[in-house]
Amino acid sequence: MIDLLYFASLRETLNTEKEQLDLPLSINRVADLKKWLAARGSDWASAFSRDSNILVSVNQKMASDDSMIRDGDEIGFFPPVTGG
Amino acid sequence: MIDLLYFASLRETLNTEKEQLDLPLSINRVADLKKWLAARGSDWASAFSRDSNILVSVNQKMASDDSMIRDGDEIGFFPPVTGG
Amino acid sequence: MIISVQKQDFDIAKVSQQLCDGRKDIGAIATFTGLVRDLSQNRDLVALELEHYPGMTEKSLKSIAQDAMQRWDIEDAAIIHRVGKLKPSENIVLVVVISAHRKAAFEACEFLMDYLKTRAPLWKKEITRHGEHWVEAKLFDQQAAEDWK
Amino acid sequence: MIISVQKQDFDIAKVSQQLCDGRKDIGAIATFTGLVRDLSQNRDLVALELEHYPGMTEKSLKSIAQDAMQRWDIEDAAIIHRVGKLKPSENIVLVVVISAHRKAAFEACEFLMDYLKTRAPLWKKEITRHGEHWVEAKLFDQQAAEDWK
Repeated sequence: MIDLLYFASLRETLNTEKEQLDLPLSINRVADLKKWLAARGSDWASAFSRDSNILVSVNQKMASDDSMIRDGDEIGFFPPVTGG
Repeated sequence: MIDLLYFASLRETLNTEKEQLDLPLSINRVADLKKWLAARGSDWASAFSRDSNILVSVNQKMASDDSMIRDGDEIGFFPPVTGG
Repeated sequence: MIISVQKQDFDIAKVSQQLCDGRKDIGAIATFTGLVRDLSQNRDLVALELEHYPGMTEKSLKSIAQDAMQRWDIEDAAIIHRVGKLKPSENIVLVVVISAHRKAAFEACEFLMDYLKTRAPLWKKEITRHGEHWVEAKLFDQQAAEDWK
Repeated sequence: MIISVQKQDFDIAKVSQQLCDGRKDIGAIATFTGLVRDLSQNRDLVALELEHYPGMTEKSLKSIAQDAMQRWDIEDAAIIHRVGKLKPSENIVLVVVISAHRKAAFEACEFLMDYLKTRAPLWKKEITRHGEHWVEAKLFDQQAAEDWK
């Protein structure tokens, strides 16, 4: 199982705040997960497209498409930050 | 008449906080006044020597050796500032 | 080090005192406070709504503060960021840096602001009289953070 | 604009609020506080004694603040400098700058500190357990002020 969290505009676009997933065997890296999520349909496809500026964290640390994903991980997806 | 004010280490060295002077006719500029004060003797001589780093104000504005002095002016003499 | 993500307001003087408490080696306190300002297109802002990533935001702010303490000769730092609904002229964020020297305090304080604006998971939504929308990330902020490298 | 040379202490939060009072265009408050720190040779400082030139010091601080308001896009500024006898860890000086933008607030605040340290008629005397002496002007401070030209 992995935990997926969505924040800010992404949370609203996808109408999803969090979900749990049995990690599909084919998913080893963030890039695989994004591809898999994009396959869910229109809003997901554009949110996780290659040219979207979405950011990702793995276990609350900033990560990238190449970052490994393991069972039990917490993955966060969010738009560029605008605090301060 | 002019008012002379001395501050900080200079006030202590000269043992003078303020004084009033009838402006001698020969004094037109700050440089003349410094020369005149230096003639008072040892402590005054070193305080107003050419290579002392003393600062001067005329009517509460920073001034220089070339600044004019007129009757009624307030002249301040002090060491480099160390506030803040 | 004081790191907090909170709904309630903060007091600059109290946070500064807390950092300096009992110390006699502090010569400089630099602080920065960010406030809600109406930047909406029609100047009709009702409030900003601040969202964060509980857990990660705090870790991220802590890591930015640790980064500053390694790069500058400073003694301690505080970062307090508010979340929830904030009205115009309310406080959003406070950064305080204490140091023996003013130059280090100023630089580290500015660095912390530039970094938290581009590195900490926090998002602003504008609630105006005519609708709501998420604030877009600014190129200026990205550049300001890059400049510290 | 708030300019004051005074014996009593100040409160950063109150001065900031005073400057921002009733305004909704302020996005940034930068402050700097200078504190008494023991820089004496034998670390035996009892107090600093601050002397000023009544009248001229206030005018000079005002003119430095006006200078900053012309050079940067800032909305207002406060400079409060204490005089008299101040013990270690007590406040000496407060500079507050309010602005729409953080960059201008930071820069103007640092400029004000650098300028007042070299331009305003104020003098520090160290009172230590072994005697008193006047603090010498620092080359670093002169250079910091020159750098703004």
